Amino acid sequence: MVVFSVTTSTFLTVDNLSLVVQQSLVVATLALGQTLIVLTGGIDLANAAVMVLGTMVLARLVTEGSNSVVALVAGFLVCAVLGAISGGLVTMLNLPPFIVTLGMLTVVLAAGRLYSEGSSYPVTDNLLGVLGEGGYLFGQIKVTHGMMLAVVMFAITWYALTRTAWGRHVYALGNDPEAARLTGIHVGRTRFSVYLIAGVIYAFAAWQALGRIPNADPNAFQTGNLDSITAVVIGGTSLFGGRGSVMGTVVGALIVAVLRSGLTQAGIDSLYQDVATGVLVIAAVAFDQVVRRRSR
Amino acid sequence: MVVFSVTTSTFLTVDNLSLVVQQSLVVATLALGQTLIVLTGGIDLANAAVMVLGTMVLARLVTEGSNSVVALVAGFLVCAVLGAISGGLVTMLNLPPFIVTLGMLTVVLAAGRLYSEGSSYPVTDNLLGVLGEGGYLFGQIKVTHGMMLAVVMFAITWYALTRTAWGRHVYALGNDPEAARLTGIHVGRTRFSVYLIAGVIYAFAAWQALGRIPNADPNAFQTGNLDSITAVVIGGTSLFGGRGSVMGTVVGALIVAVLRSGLTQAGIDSLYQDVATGVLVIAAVAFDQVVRRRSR
Amino acid sequence: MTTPALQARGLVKRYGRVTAIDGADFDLYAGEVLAVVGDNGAGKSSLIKALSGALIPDEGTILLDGSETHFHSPLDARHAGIETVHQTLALAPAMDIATNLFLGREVRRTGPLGSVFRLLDRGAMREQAQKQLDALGIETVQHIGQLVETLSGGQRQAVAVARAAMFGSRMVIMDEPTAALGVKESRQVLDLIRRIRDRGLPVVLISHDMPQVFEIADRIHVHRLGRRTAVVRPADASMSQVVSLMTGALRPGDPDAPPNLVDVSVR
Amino acid sequence: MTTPALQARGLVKRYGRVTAIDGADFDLYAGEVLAVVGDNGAGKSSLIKALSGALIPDEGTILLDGSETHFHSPLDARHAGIETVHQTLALAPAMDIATNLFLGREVRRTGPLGSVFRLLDRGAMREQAQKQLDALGIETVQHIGQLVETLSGGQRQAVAVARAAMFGSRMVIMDEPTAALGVKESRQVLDLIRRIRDRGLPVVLISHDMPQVFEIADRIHVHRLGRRTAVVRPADASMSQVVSLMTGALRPGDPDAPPNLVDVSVR
Amino acid sequence: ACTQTKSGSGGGGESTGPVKIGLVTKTDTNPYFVKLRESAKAHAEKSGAQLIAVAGKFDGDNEGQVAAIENLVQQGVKGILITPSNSTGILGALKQAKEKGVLVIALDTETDPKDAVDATYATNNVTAGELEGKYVKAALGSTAPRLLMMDGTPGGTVDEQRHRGFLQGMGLKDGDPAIIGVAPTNGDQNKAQAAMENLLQRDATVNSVYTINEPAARGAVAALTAKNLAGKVAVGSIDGGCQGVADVKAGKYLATVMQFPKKMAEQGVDAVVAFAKDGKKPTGFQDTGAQLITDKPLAGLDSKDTAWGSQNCWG
Ligand SMILES: Nc1ncnc2c1ncn2[C@@H]1O[C@H](COP(=O)(O)OP(=O)(O)OP(=O)(O)O)[C@@H](O)[C@H]1O
Ligand SMILES: Nc1ncnc2c1ncn2[C@@H]1O[C@H](COP(=O)(O)OP(=O)(O)OP(=O)(O)O)[C@@H](O)[C@H]1O
Ligand SMILES: [Mg+2]
Ligand SMILES: [Mg+2]
Repeated sequence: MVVFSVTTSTFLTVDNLSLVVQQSLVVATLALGQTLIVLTGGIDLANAAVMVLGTMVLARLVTEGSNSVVALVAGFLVCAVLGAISGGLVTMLNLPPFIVTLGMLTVVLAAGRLYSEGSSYPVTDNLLGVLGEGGYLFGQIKVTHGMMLAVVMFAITWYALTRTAWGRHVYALGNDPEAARLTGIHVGRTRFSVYLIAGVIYAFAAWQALGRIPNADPNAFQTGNLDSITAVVIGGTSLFGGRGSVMGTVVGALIVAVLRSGLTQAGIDSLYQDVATGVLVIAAVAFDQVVRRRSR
Repeated sequence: MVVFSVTTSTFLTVDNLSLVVQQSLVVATLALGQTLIVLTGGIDLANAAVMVLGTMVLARLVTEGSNSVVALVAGFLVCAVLGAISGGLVTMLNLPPFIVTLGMLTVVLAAGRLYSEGSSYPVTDNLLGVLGEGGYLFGQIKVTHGMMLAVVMFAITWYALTRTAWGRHVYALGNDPEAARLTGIHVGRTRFSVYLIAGVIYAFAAWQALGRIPNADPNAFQTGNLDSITAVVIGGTSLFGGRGSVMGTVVGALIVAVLRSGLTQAGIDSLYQDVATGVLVIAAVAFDQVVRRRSR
Repeated sequence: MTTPALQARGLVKRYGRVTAIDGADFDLYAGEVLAVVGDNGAGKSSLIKALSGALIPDEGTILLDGSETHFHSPLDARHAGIETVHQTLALAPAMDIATNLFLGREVRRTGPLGSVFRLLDRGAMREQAQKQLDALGIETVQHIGQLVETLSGGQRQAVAVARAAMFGSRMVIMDEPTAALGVKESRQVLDLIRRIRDRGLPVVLISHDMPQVFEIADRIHVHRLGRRTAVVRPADASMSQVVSLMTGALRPGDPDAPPNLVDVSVR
Repeated sequence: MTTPALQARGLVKRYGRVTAIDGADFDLYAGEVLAVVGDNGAGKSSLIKALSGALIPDEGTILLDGSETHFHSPLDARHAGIETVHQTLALAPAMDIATNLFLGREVRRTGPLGSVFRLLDRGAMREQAQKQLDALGIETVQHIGQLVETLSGGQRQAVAVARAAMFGSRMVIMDEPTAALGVKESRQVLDLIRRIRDRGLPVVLISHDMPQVFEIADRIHVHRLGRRTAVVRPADASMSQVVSLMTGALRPGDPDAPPNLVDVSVR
Repeated sequence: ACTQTKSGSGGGGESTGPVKIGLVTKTDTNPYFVKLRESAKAHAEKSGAQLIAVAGKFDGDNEGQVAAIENLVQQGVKGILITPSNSTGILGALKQAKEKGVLVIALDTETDPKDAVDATYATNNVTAGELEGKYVKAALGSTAPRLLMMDGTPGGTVDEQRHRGFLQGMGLKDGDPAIIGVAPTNGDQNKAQAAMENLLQRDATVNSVYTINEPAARGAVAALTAKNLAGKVAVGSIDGGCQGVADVKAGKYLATVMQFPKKMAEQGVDAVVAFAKDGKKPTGFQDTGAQLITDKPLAGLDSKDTAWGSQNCWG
């Protein structure tokens, strides 16, 4: 960060920070759902595809004349049902989440493209675009409704994970599924609920995405799944489950966005940016590791 | 499989089976290296990128007039060094393999594009293309040198994993790293060796890739990492490490190739193919799960 | 004879070539401490896993207060009031002591905070956890917020025992609860078992510690090769007789065997 | 006095707020069985982890046959001939018994098959594994190819003990090796310890089983609150005295305390 | 055995059932290829042929395209229409297909060498880029350009050709100080918007923007709008999708260059059907044309207005 603020004088402006947050919102929201699933020891490769299908449903329904509230409800339903399908397959058939969500990824992606009939759907609806709107704080910092929503969502999820029994069960599940089963936790029900809730969160991500880009494109966010996993892992959540936090994910998502944005603004060519991003991501996690080891 | 052989009369011909094997060779070879890493509880997101850089090095050196043996040596060196870097970061700094190989993915991909200078490199060299060549067995079945090499590589890896001390240490490492450390296994050395060997295997994959498509393209195999992980997981290897086998990976790689090929030959459009592939992959693993549960 | 609180007949569990339970019977009467003894690998843990829903037997029936029951999961058994200390302890390593004690039975705040917002009462849980550990004489836990994975073997076991003691409402099953405990702590667990019995709950105690078994058990169930061979009263038998029964050196029908409380002639 | 085979002075290990080893000393002499006793959480396991390279102490020195040593990993200690049974057993769950016994010390075929092709002699390892288990009286293992995760608690512990017994070349450290073992199996382990001592190797035995300790130990190291409080001879002390020393009810200097073999006045 | 029968069946009309035509696009994802596929499908149906559409998984998936060709040949198609991911990537498979008597036609993108296929129906992408460049240059008039470039995928053939053509049209060279920023967008609106936002953050003196396609243009314009630069910057694009034409009509950007995928698809299908009937093979490069679409025509540049555009747009 220090480097960026030195090399580019604009980087530390509040204006710019607001921009970085806006750029990271969709991936951060995806990563929020991903965090839940990773905490249970799972992984979700389909999250971005589900979200994109969500945007398609929203946009197409509105384009075809539906009321935007109806469209919103439909979008949330679709995402929730897809989450429930993943959750059901993982829970009932006891399949590895990697396989289930990989299958879902392929299917949902194709479904989105079939549903789109080859075009993308621009939306001008007020409700669907509302998350991209917002006002200025202190006359300078642009705060969108999407940002506020994201803060609320992260806060609620943090609360649910750390302050309710459900959250403890999620962690226990990822920690040691057999121990969780033996202690009499509803293992299946809890795991299923996580996939379902993640589906709903992806619907919010879809809404956020339309706020940022009022155009539903079946080809958008193709790296959204990896990006969200990256944010989760950089945030210190273990892919083996049971260890990590939502706050880590926020930091992880911001780190990636700041890197990208900072490097572009520093005028570095995109390929060199990639090199730098790769190195900096590793460095960030290594630094974190060293700090944590020292603090023990 | 049964479905395919009924709907398309050509599908069960030996000629066609040979084709499917050829189509799966590169991903299978990538998956071989991936299996080693997954067995230690790691994951390699950079394998396809490393391989692609390998093809670039081979092709560009030959195009610029190097002797093809020299180019081959250079290609192997590059892949091995990249494997060693990943291994070193994972081992020495104790970083999560997901992050390390994600960083490597970004860096290596960019490096490949920079090195390519925006073009792709067709190769006509005999040695570099040799793995795509081959003869006919019984006058019908096309057997390429690449197939033979793959059989040998899988056999050697199988042998090393199941019949040598090193292999046992790899499994022990993935099973319970702390137990492995306490029993006095060279945890770091073994883990490092796995990444190094995987790097060398990716060099073979690069050679295979040039045998199949004599053209080094920095944009090729963008889904090679996920494809190889898919083959590994379908093959029954656990992403948590310590459980699985190389033979499973062979089966996993073939299943995916057979699906793709069978669906195309059945005249199904690719979007519907995606839907079918997704469903069939889940079904294949679910079926496997049920069979295994019954046999216990 | 009264109806047993918990009864099992002809339980069988096979794992491929291995038979863990080979037609085992089991009776537990109200208000008693039943010790289950047997060699390593005799199938004691497998038996109590079947009784606590952790394992679904291939054959056989389980009767709770005389009526047939099927436990499909540990949760079913827990709902029936059966609380178990598993040999593997069943603790979540990356969670702290209080969390583990209350896992699956978390205490919520009173009032709307608890009922509407589902807010946990972390303070209360922590406090009770500390009290429970103190009652077991585990005074060396330096910090109640320590993660279970950082506890010593004995401390960990104490957490598992404390949990079962806290929540058992119908019966408590303990699989080698004192194996990792120190002298003083083992004493406390024995006292605890007595207190549970005095509350009227029957206790099943698996143990390899013969003096302990003879001190506390009302009856001793001897397990061998996957099934019950004999049930004896500590007053009727000597430790060496029981050990001989466990190892097969002595058979229940033998002239110098202690009086057997169950009929094993069927098999 | 002769030089101790293994000696430690002023070891300290802190984990954040928790102090696991708090200035512990340790002496082990050639050819003796040294019992280490102490309450749960006293720091016994942490101490022997430091002595076996599993943990690097923050402070203090370790001396092997009088010369200072630094173990950077368990491997270093193993190379020095120190073999350890950890309380956590350190077994790979998804691997079979023979594999676990020989983990890190696999036997290769003789001839070029072994030296060039590095082929393991799986038959030989299996055979020896079976022999070792039989020697420990673990006869209930129904299938030598069983994965460790499917073994009973006692069977698992037997595997860990068998491994240490097989490979110890300088000294053997056992952290509660009989905790999960049956009566007969525990006997066998005590015999085994005697046999190891008779081979001239010193043995460190951590145990909560006082009769066992008094039966086999040449000296008893009493650990309390992270450090050594006393070392007594079984002949000089009663069990209850040792227990009192462990719990702090009795202090080494007290008039009714048994004679202490080490000077603790420094602290 | 099947190998022999198949190589014999190429030229003649002895086969039964409808003529099978394979279509291999770069991806399923790009609406452009979707349109291509749909047009081909519709036209094949009209001509009594069966079209099997397969695609690579991503732009650059040579392996996927090769496998697709092999599987289509195995299926017994008469001809294959392909939009090669890479102009040199799939030559081997094309050669094998030709050897087995299958007619091979490149659509949209040329192969290198060109005679690796029997014929090519494509937009000349350099020309298309040049048209965009010329228009932007003309729109700037005498003002010195301050150019931001929203590229496609690094290393892609089409992407590279359009980029080159644009600079030719502008009379600039890569590395010219007038180019104040370049970013890859993969033709993705989201990426384009983020890239433009970040570039503007650094330097807002821009007065002209190159975009690889219309989604990229939309992303760029959104970022410009947020900075109150919309309308002050000359933005050009390429594609001719209906949404793109509508954008031009709405004044979001000045002009777009239309391609004609429908034409390519239909001509390709016709060629295969003709080949199946009488064995006649088409040859050479057939330019399917590129048309500048704008409502602000500038002198010296042939252009059509958006009314014409919305009648001829492709999706
Ligand atoms: N999942 C399993 N797969 C295969 N065998 C198993 C499995 N679980 C238990 N066994 C076998 O069943 C037998 C009984 O095991 P169990 O754990 O019930 O013994 P136990 O009496 O509790 O022994 P211990 O006193 O050592 O705890 C053992 O031989 C064990 O190896
Ligand atoms: N990694 C760790 N982090 C924090 N505290 C630890 C850690 N390891 C051990 N401790 C603490 O250090 C103390 C000593 O633990 P240790 O395992 O050495 O005890 P012990 O004497 O072996 O006990 P037991 O008889 O129960 O096995 C305990 O209070 C324990 O909670
Ligand atoms: Mg047991
Ligand atoms: Mg201990």
